[in-house]
Amino acid sequence: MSEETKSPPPGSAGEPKPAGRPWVSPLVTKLKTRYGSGVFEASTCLGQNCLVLDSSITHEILNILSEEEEFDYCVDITAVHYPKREKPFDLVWILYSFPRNQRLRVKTMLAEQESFPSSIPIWSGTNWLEREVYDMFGIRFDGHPDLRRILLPEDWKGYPLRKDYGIIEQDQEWVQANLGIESGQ
Amino acid sequence: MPDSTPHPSPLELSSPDKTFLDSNELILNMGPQHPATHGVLRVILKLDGEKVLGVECVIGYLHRGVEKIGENRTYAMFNPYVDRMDYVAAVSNGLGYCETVEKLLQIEAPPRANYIRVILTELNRLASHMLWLGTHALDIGAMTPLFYTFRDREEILKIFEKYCGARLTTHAFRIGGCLYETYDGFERDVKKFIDFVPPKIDEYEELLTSNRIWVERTKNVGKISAADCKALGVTGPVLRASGVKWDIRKALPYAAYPDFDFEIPVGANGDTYDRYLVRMQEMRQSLRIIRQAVEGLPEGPIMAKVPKVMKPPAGEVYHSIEAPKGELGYFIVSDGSTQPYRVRVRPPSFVNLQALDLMVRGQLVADVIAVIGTLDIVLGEVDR
Amino acid sequence: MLDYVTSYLSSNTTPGQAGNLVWALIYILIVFGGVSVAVMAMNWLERKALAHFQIRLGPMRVGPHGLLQPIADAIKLLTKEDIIPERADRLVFWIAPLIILCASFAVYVVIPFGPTHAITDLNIGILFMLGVSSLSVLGVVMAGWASNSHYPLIGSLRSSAQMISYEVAMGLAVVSAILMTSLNPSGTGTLSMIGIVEAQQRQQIWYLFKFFPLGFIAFAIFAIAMVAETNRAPFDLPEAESELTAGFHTEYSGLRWSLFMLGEYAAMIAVSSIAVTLWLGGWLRPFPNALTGATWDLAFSLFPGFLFLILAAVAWVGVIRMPKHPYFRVQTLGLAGFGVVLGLIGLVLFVPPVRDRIQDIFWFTAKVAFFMYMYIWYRATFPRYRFDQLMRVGWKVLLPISLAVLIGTAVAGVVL
Amino acid sequence: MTPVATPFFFYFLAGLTLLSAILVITRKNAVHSALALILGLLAQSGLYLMLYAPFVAGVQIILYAGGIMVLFLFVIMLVNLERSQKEEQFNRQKVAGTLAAIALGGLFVAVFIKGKALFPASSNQIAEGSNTQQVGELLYGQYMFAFEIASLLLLVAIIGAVVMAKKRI
Repeated sequence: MSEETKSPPPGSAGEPKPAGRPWVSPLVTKLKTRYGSGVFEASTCLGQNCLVLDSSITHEILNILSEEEEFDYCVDITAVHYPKREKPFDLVWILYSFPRNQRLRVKTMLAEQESFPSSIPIWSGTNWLEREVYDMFGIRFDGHPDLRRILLPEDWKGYPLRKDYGIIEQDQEWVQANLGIESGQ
Repeated sequence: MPDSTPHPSPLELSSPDKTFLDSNELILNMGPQHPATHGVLRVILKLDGEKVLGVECVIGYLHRGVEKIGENRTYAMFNPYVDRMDYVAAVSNGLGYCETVEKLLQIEAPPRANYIRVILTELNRLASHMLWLGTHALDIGAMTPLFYTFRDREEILKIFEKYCGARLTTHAFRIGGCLYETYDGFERDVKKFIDFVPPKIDEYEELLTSNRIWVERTKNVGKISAADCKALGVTGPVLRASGVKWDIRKALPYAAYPDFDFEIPVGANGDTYDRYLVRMQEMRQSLRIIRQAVEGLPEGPIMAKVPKVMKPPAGEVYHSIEAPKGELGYFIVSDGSTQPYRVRVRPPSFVNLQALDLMVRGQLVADVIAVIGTLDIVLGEVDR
Repeated sequence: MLDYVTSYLSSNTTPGQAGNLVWALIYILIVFGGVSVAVMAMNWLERKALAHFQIRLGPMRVGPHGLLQPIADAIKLLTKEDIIPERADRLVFWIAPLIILCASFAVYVVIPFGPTHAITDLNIGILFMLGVSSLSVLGVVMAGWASNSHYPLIGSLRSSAQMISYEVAMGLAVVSAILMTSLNPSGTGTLSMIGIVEAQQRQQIWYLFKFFPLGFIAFAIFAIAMVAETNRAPFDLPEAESELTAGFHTEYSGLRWSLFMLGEYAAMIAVSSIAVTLWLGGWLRPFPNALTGATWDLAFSLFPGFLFLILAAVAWVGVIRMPKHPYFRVQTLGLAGFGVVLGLIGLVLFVPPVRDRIQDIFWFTAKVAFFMYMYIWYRATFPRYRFDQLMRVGWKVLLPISLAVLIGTAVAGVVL
Repeated sequence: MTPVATPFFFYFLAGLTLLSAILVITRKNAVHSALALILGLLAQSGLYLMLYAPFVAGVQIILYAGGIMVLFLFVIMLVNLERSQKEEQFNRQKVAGTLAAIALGGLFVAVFIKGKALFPASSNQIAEGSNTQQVGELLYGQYMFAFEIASLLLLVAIIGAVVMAKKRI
């Protein structure tokens, strides 16, 4: 617990602070002894466990979670954009363990243009989920075999789920060129 | 770890003419307008004769930016939007969203509201499965079950219409409970329906379950192992047909499900036929749940105390329910304002569709159709 | 000239054999007109019967109970824009539907609707029918190739493989029936369509029941193979709509498309006629051996008239049940008129000379209609086979059984 | 039945056969060639009919036009036509071709000059009705051995095709 108080997660300005309690479990203790200050936070909020990790060790920890701690099902990968923060992206994994019947949320923070190792080797189902994160936020995943846009057209410009992308904004050039709508709206 | 090797993109889309009729390889573009892709799914098949070497799904034709809309609406205003994702199981979508926001607000719906929610959600599961059965059978070439299932689904839609005025995108629930009290004769209608449906399900099974052609078309088609299901994140009846006895209604219960006694049907082989049987069994189990719920429907309020202006405390929450297609999850981040900071929907169809490539490799073109049908995808949910 | 025309009336054979061109032409017009009408009726019946299988009503708007729907559809198809894909092979694209149409209509030349009611009788009649109907596969292949599109190409590859495969089992089943015609003192069989029915008449048995169950198995094989030959459910893979949108005729529209449909339905009627001729005694009335004698002959010859009267009664019940509202007046009048026409036909059928001439045609048509109904029934009930399963059924199930039946028939013919 | 307009039908069918034969070798598109070949085969079967050989005519239609040519088309559609058109063909044997054509032409001229004397006179006298039986009796009686040898040859061809096509039996 001492590390947590010593080194708060960098650049937490603008981020909503969850009102959670610290999460105490053998898993957390194990991770903390192994990685020390890389584990920024382990909390339980509204009955849900959450780990906040340093981006450099997250991939390794995901590997451990999958192989040693039986988190054999990656429910979802998503991201949250906090434009005012120094590291503006939260990358979130929601994991589930069939043997333990337990959910776990893993978060890490990424800077603009920072890429992250793909988790396809760990859970092959993360392929499309990572593509969607790339599509919507522009976060790149290293080692992804097929990192293309998935929901939006391939030559679309901009990443719609970033906070600086307005609700009625769209790639007007694309709309004009491909849909033949003059106004681009 | 089970088979978790990354599978590369099956097709080199950049040079489609390179492979055309070359060494018997053929690229077949199926969709986005195609009778059997259940909407606007585009599947690019790489074929060797009739054998499938790989498929690539092109999705997004129905993308409406639901998650972006969610960030620009208040919590209550966003509620009707979620119905438009999986439009054949709109009630389940609404339930998932309402429960997630309730969790964030730390309120709980009263018991009567929970019972009504269970009844309507299970009715919706029946409706969704009926629609699946009809279209799946039509894809495999049996026309008639489609009309039978639509006839019986109509009865469910009538109950919805009487309850909330809408048939498809119902917006049946509100954050904190239900807006509408049950109408006069609701219990009678539901009871009549659950007495009326079992013989109809027998009728479908009579047409299909032991039909030789049906069995030959579905047995050992689109097989997927339990390990592959878990690695790919496939949930719902597809996972259960592979032998994993996992249902969120039992594993992480929500609403009033702990009160009811029901079983999780599981399959053994993980093939299309097992998925068919699992869904047929699920329909019967749903009827069982509805019967218990409607017989034990408690009296009391149907709405919890919810502030007029909803400002959940800052925080984040992930909550998921067992939608007819699988795990439907909502991840909502609140910054303490009236609008969600981020809404993420974890759509079961989107993740399940990913398994298509694995399931149809080495099979025939006709099996692709069968497998798309058996995955039970709704493109509104895949594309959001 | 008049003598030439009337001379045929006293002859006792088909116009083709009598060499009477005028009557042959008249017969050709009657048969082809009749087949076209039958196709339209079949179109209406299929939609109506299929609808009732599926708790729907089917066409109800055009004419009473949608009776005029096929005509409305025909007009619509004829006036539609004729589209030829840009990169299609125009000549082949143009010829393909004609080939299918010609192939499926040409077989009617030898179909015997009665002992003398056929355009002609060839001594290789059944061979001619199988040969010409096998030509329609050419049309399918050409249509698929000429469209220059993937779905039609795959559809036509499938259908050519399917039709060639099922022709084998079909041919063997036919041979086993032909073997039965040689069971006479002289020991010579016949390939002539009329000759086959006459052989059944002489032997006083439909070949369906000959050497039971051998004849029945051969018939069953033929009945399965003919569904596959005509690309109908559950063997409708070439046009499996859920996989290949419409198979080989995906790119066709309007008139050309309707030619495909016309050819398909005409082929269905044609193969059913083969089955009726070979196994169900052609124009012979039911129970030719058990219920003999002049009384029974008279009773059966009154049957067609009564059937039409019953149909007229059904139409009149419909008239009574029509809502009494000015909006329905035209429909009610139409249905009443239809009933009157049916009733008049029924009455005409009681007149002795007509009665004697028409009853062969009636029994033949009734048996064919049974097959047509079966086609619709299959379509409502069965899912579609997959391609490899279809091939397996054709080569590994039907072919060995039909070979065994052929050998069994030969042995039975020698021993019994 | 008395034949009607025999010369007309003969010249019509013969002309059709020749025309389609020419089309077969002149068309660039292999599918068009195949279609012309089918037309030629059909015209030939018409000629057989005129020779009172309806069984042969029927078999010609079933086997050649309906069966074999469909397989031809099948194969033509599957192979890569664009490429095969560009590739060098090995039929540039002008000398051999000319010699063969001259020999065949000489044969035809000889037949034309000698006329009917070359052929047995009996072939015209088979009655229409018994034609099929006669073919059967000849095939399974006098020419039994040749018939069986031919079917053995076909069996060899089938096995060879299977061995060549299948990588693993």
